[in-house]
Amino acid sequence: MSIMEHKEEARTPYQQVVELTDDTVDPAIWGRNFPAQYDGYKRTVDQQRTRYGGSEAVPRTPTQADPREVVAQSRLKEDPRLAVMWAGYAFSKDFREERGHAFMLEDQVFTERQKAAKQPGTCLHCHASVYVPYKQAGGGDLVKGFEKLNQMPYAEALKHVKHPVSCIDCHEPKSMALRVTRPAFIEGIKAAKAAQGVKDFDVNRDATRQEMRTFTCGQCHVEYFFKGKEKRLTYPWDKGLKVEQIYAVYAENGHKDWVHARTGAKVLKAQHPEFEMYSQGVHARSGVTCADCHMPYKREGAQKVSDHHVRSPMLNINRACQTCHKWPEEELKARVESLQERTYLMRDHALNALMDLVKEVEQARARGVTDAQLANVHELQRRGQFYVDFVEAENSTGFHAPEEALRILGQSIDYIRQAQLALRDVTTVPRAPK
Amino acid sequence: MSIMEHKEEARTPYQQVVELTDDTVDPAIWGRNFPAQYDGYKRTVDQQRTRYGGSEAVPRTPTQADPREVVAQSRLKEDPRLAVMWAGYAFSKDFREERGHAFMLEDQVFTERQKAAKQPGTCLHCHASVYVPYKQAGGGDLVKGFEKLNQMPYAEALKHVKHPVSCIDCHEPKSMALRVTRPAFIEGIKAAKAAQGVKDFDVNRDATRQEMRTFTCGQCHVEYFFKGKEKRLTYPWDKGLKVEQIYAVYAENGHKDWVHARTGAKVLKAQHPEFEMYSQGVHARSGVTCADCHMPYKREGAQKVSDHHVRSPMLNINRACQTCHKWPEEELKARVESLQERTYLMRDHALNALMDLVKEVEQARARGVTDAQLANVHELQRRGQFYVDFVEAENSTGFHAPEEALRILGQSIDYIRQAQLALRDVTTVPRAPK
Amino acid sequence: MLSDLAARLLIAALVGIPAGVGGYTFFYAKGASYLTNDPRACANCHVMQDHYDAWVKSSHRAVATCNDCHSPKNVVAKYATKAENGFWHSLKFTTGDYKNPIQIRPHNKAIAEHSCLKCHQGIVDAIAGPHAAPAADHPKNEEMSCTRCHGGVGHPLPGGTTAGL
Ligand code: HEC
Ligand code: HEC
Ligand code: HEC
Ligand code: HEC
Ligand code: HEC
Ligand code: HEC
Ligand code: HEC
Ligand code: HEC
Ligand code: HEC
Ligand code: HEC
Ligand code: HEC
Ligand code: HEC
Ligand code: HEC
Ligand code: HEC
Ligand SMILES: [Ca+2]
Ligand SMILES: [Ca+2]
Repeated sequence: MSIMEHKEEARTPYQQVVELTDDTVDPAIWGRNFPAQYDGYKRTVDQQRTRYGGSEAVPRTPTQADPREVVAQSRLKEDPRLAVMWAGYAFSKDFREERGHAFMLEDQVFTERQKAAKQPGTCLHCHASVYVPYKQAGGGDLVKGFEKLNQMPYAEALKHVKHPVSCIDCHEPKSMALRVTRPAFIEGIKAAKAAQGVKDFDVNRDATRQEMRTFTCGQCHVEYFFKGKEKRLTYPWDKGLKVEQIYAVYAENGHKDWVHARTGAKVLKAQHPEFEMYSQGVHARSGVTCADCHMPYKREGAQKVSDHHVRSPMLNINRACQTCHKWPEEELKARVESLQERTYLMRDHALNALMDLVKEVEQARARGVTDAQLANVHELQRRGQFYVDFVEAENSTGFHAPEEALRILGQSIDYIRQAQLALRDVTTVPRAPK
Repeated sequence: MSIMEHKEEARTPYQQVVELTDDTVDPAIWGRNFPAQYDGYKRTVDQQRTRYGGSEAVPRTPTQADPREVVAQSRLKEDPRLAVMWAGYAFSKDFREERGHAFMLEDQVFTERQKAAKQPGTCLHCHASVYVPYKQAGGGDLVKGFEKLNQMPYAEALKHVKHPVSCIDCHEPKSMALRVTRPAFIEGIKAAKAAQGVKDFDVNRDATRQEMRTFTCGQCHVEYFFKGKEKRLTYPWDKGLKVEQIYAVYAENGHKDWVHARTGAKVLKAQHPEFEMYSQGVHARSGVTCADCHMPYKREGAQKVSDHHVRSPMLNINRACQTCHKWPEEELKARVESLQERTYLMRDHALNALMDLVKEVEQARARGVTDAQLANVHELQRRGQFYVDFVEAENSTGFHAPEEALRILGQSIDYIRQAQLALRDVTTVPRAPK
Repeated sequence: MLSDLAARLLIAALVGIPAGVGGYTFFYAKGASYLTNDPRACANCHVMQDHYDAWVKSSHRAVATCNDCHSPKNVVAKYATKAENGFWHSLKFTTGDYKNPIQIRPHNKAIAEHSCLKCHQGIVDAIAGPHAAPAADHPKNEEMSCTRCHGGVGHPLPGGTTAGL
């Protein structure tokens, strides 16, 4: 390609081939105006493993019920302790390593967890391009549509969607500006900001472009629960984003995800709190955003574009890290892995403690110890288990906030071991958690 | 000062006023050739507190036995749990916040710990300018002199020294090049390098200048013990610098510092492992040295000199940090403190667990439980207590290696709580430590 | 109230007259070198030496001098800035009253940021806009900072650290 053409390109960053409206869901259409970004977007089908992330392509023979020919590896097989932690809950039936965005819809549809329990339409909020479907179902009102689909059974709501997350979920079609389209995040971040004293925060009005490079991801990569019989998707951020603040919300509203099959404790499931964990780390403090590492700029001819092949930065260290850190790739990889190893080691200590506790409580109940007598034990398990699951569910194996992850695991160990002590002398009053 | 002089200076770095020999101990004499460095050196008498470091000047009425008019605050008063951890050991009588180098000799001479127990001449290795005294006592042989003074009672050895650490302890008088003068470090680092596969490491021959900017400090800011009846000062690095590797050395040689007065466990005292902890952190990994942060360059006219006012970088953030981190001072301070707060919080969890254990074991022994039955409990206390003390004794409150400090504290909590469990069912076999 | 530019022009005029310590220094220390584009001229002051040494090792050594990044394109503003910096730096150099390591003032940081576009406009068109245009729907669509990721291009920092925001 000649210099002249470079200059040509340079002057007009892109050709308006088709007109995009606020109802254009199909990414292929957007792709005609933005081929570079669309190409990257499509590559999220790639599967490659890193030491602790990425994902492994595991072939399977398709069935009537589940036509997928390839899935990601089972985390339950990799670590059987997880099934013990989740005993009695759908997650103990099927839990896999997450993979690229291209799979989000099918993986949700076909997970065994769908059979293990009736799921609501709410699930789709984070697994499909719901912006237009919500608007339509709500007669133009996004939030109304959100509430409507939440209350449908999953199978029925499913009929309303066609695509995984798509361009329109993150971009305003005229200016291509970033935007947040997810009601649960709009409400959640408003509550979180309020907790910091920022009144009436409207993310699409008040967030800086820099913040939007993180918030677009925070729409889904967060801890959540279904509120009330309306199954309203809710992010538990009224008191803040830290694990103890989130736990305090559940303590107040008495929410439980299930009753542990072997201990009888009313326990909670933590889910992908990437945004919450990242927020406690030095990168967030330094204004580094999700997109900086997961969608780094890449050269396309005379232009720089955001790499829409969203994936593990460990597969793209040169662009994801080396502009800011002038260390050799091998060294950066080693730094990440040494942080992850520490997290993994402490996760091991916490899960082992939990295995001890579950076994002992099960035996105690067999001996006839009553749930009333186990009140302290149950509360300590509920907290300690939520803490370790919070780090386990966070998908960077500690990298997003290494010190925070280790702090949480250290406390988890303390609470779980204290639960074992409380089991031995039902009289001891456990130390007030910090 | 006018520009004319600036240019003047630039040409002549310093005047040779007096000739310095390898026997010139008095820093005042060196100071005539290097006034800027000497001025800084003298300023180590300053006492100022930071959130977790520095030191507070506490006035006291001098006595015959202890003429000091000002000391640093008592850490035992600040946190009474320390006296419980060290019950039966000299440290439970007197333990103060450390202060500037100018005080190292008098603080060692007058600490109550001297009365609480007979101390050997070995102590002086790190509290006085011993390079020339060692040479003289050894008839020219540094190591012979070292061995001689080690075996003297403290009071007798004291007669051989006059100054706190001085220029000659770190500098070769002709070239002013850095050098290591401490036998225990020369032997210790050799063992540590051997553990990494580096054979026959001679620090003064093989270390890079960059390494020397750390090793000169590592001569003293390290964990140590007195070996055999020769009281030879030894750094337990045969297996490496990590806490578990150091503990393994003590496990092998069966070393104990004292028997815990309330539990009967044969326990260990960890002491200022700054060098060991720092070595596990991201700064060490990035080639940042002790001197970079604690002796940053400062402009004296046209010259750049190393600030010999060795102190907390939190009192000197601009020079200590902003060369590399362009963040505002307030922000850098906040980053350090948030890392230290986490360390302090987990230290709290670990010490609380230890308080529970000590109380319980004491009661059990009162009930007649034998030391034989307590074997598991004692071993878990020995390890768990050494781990928490390792972080407590490390003087950066975790900053030198935040993730490592939290990892160690998390394991400490696990071991101490398991000791409580082992106490309840003396049959349980504790999990093999990782 | 004087506009920013007018104020700097005024100082520019001031330093023209060799009077007062600032002016004296300005000439003695080849403060006039502010008006040249030779990086060695900047290094006339030892306090600039570190940056000069780092620049010599930088990716821009062959392509951009100090002034390419530290003075605005507009000619009047360019000399105004140079004179103003020359004045302040001379004064502070003489009095020794400045932070060390030196910290860039917001005004000069902005100049450095904009200077990137003098040479790199083309390559960043796509990422800077269309949506980064002030008129864009997103009212808080601030300009993007280059130094956030490329802070070291002119003179890399020690330790491989990033320049920061
Ligand atoms: C400073 C760089 C950086 C930032 C900022 C960052 N991440 Fe990551 N992220 C990483 C690294 C490194 C990993 C570990 C990847 C691995 O183990 O292969 C990771 C892992 C992940 C994973 C799991 C990926 C996998 O391969 O399994 C997800 C999901 C994720 N991050 C989402 C986010 C979100 C959402 C944000 C913002 C709230 C964010 N990240 C911010 C660097 C970053
Ligand atoms: C609409 C919801 C949604 C949004 C918005 C979203 N993600 Fe995801 N993300 C998912 C889901 C669901 C998966 C898992 C898909 C699967 O496993 O089938 C996923 C997976 C990932 C992975 C794992 C890829 C791998 O190979 O393991 C990364 C990394 C990631 N997302 C980062 C991001 C970043 C960065 C952003 C913002 C730029 C973002 N996500 C925005 C829902 C979302
Ligand atoms: C708040 C957003 C959100 C909601 C609501 C949500 N998910 Fe996800 N889901 C994600 C993200 C982000 C990932 C990728 C990260 C991970 O797997 O931890 C994911 C991954 C998955 C995966 C692939 C990995 C695995 O767990 O096997 C499945 C299957 C899945 N979700 C099913 C569901 C189901 C079923 C529901 C409803 C009960 C649901 N999701 C609700 C955000 C969400
Ligand atoms: C999960 C969120 C997400 C999705 C889905 C997404 N983008 Fe983006 N996109 C981003 C982010 C983040 C940026 C960076 C914007 C910024 O820095 O202001 C971006 C930037 C862009 C830009 C500006 C130029 C550039 O590359 O930085 C274009 C054009 C674009 N995206 C097109 C698309 C198209 C076309 C699709 C669908 C095929 C799409 N995007 C899907 C998050 C997304
Ligand atoms: C936009 C700039 C930017 C990007 C991109 C970035 N970092 Fe960083 N990183 C920073 C800053 C700023 C710090 C804080 C320390 C400092 O001020 O230099 C930091 C700190 C770190 C640390 C030290 C934190 C610790 O806990 O030890 C590691 C390790 C690190 N980054 C690795 C990475 C890796 C790996 C990637 C890519 C996946 C990455 N960074 C991407 C700017 C960035
Ligand atoms: C990256 C900067 C950095 C490096 C490198 C570093 N330190 Fe520190 N050091 C600190 C900070 C910050 C503190 C905390 C000071 C405070 O809390 O006031 C500290 C605290 C200390 C303290 C306690 C000081 C006090 O005020 O009580 C000692 C002693 C110490 N360091 C010695 C060392 C030694 C020895 C090395 C090398 C083996 C080293 N440091 C390497 C930054 C550093
Ligand atoms: C000869 C032994 C020795 C050497 C060598 C040594 N130190 Fe120290 N250092 C000490 C002693 C002893 C103290 C405590 C003095 C006291 O409390 O009376 C101390 C105190 C300190 C403190 C605490 C100051 C305060 O205000 O709390 C810092 C910081 C420190 N040293 C850093 C260093 C650095 C950096 C180096 C190397 C450049 C170094 N030390 C070399 C023995 C040494
Ligand atoms: C391996 C070097 C080394 C040896 C040997 C050593 N010290 Fe220290 N000492 C230090 C350092 C470094 C500090 C400052 C850091 C700290 O206080 O943790 C210090 C601090 C002190 C302090 C001031 C703080 C406090 O603990 O109250 C006293 C007193 C002290 N030492 C006494 C002694 C005595 C008595 C001995 C011999 C039994 C001894 N030291 C042996 C290195 C050493
Ligand atoms: C605890 C160790 C220690 C002591 C004691 C010490 N210095 Fe230094 N000194 C250093 C270090 C570290 C450097 C940096 C050397 C380098 O970077 O190669 C240094 C550098 C110097 C330099 C080279 C120029 C400069 O400032 O970087 C001179 C001259 C100097 N010291 C003089 C003295 C004098 C005079 C004394 C006594 C009053 C003294 N030093 C005491 C550790 C020490
Ligand atoms: C000679 C260079 C240098 C000096 C001096 C220095 N640092 Fe750093 N710092 C680094 C490097 C390199 C990293 C690793 C991340 C990166 O590559 O940017 C880092 C990382 C950090 C981090 C992130 C680590 C984490 O665990 O979150 C903090 C915080 C930090 N430094 C604070 C400080 C403070 C405070 C000082 C002064 C007391 C200081 N640094 C002095 C080079 C330096
Ligand atoms: C007369 C001596 C001298 C000369 C010649 C000089 N500087 Fe400086 N410069 C200084 C001093 C002194 C400071 C610190 C002033 C402060 O911190 O406010 C400084 C600070 C700076 C700053 C950051 C502080 C600010 O004002 O934002 C920049 C950028 C800078 N100089 C660039 C240059 C460039 C480019 C040149 C050559 C065209 C140059 N300097 C020539 C003495 C000089
Ligand atoms: C006087 C013209 C000029 C100015 C001003 C300039 N650059 Fe450059 N820059 C170049 C040229 C020419 C190259 C080498 C050819 C290329 O890669 O475009 C280059 C290369 C680069 C590179 C690729 C090499 C590397 O270091 O990674 C980056 C990134 C860059 N410039 C960023 C910047 C930033 C950021 C600024 C402003 C702070 C800036 N440039 C100012 C001319 C300039
Ligand atoms: C979020 C981080 C980030 C920001 C902000 C950023 N860049 Fe970059 N830049 C990158 C990355 C990553 C690359 C490497 C792309 C590649 O290697 O394909 C790059 C590459 C470049 C290059 C070299 C392209 C080549 O290979 O020759 C230039 C020039 C450049 N950027 C200029 C700029 C300018 C000017 C700005 C501000 C308008 C800017 N950048 C803002 C991350 C960033
Ligand atoms: C390619 C662009 C570029 C070139 C060439 C360049 N600088 Fe800079 N300079 C910058 C940027 C960008 C900053 C702001 C750094 C920051 O704060 O992130 C800066 C900051 C500075 C500062 C303020 C202190 C600091 O480090 O922030 C000084 C002084 C300075 N430059 C001097 C010089 C001198 C002298 C030269 C020539 C020898 C030079 N610069 C060449 C881009 C450049
Ligand atoms: Ca994955
Ligand atoms: Ca101190």
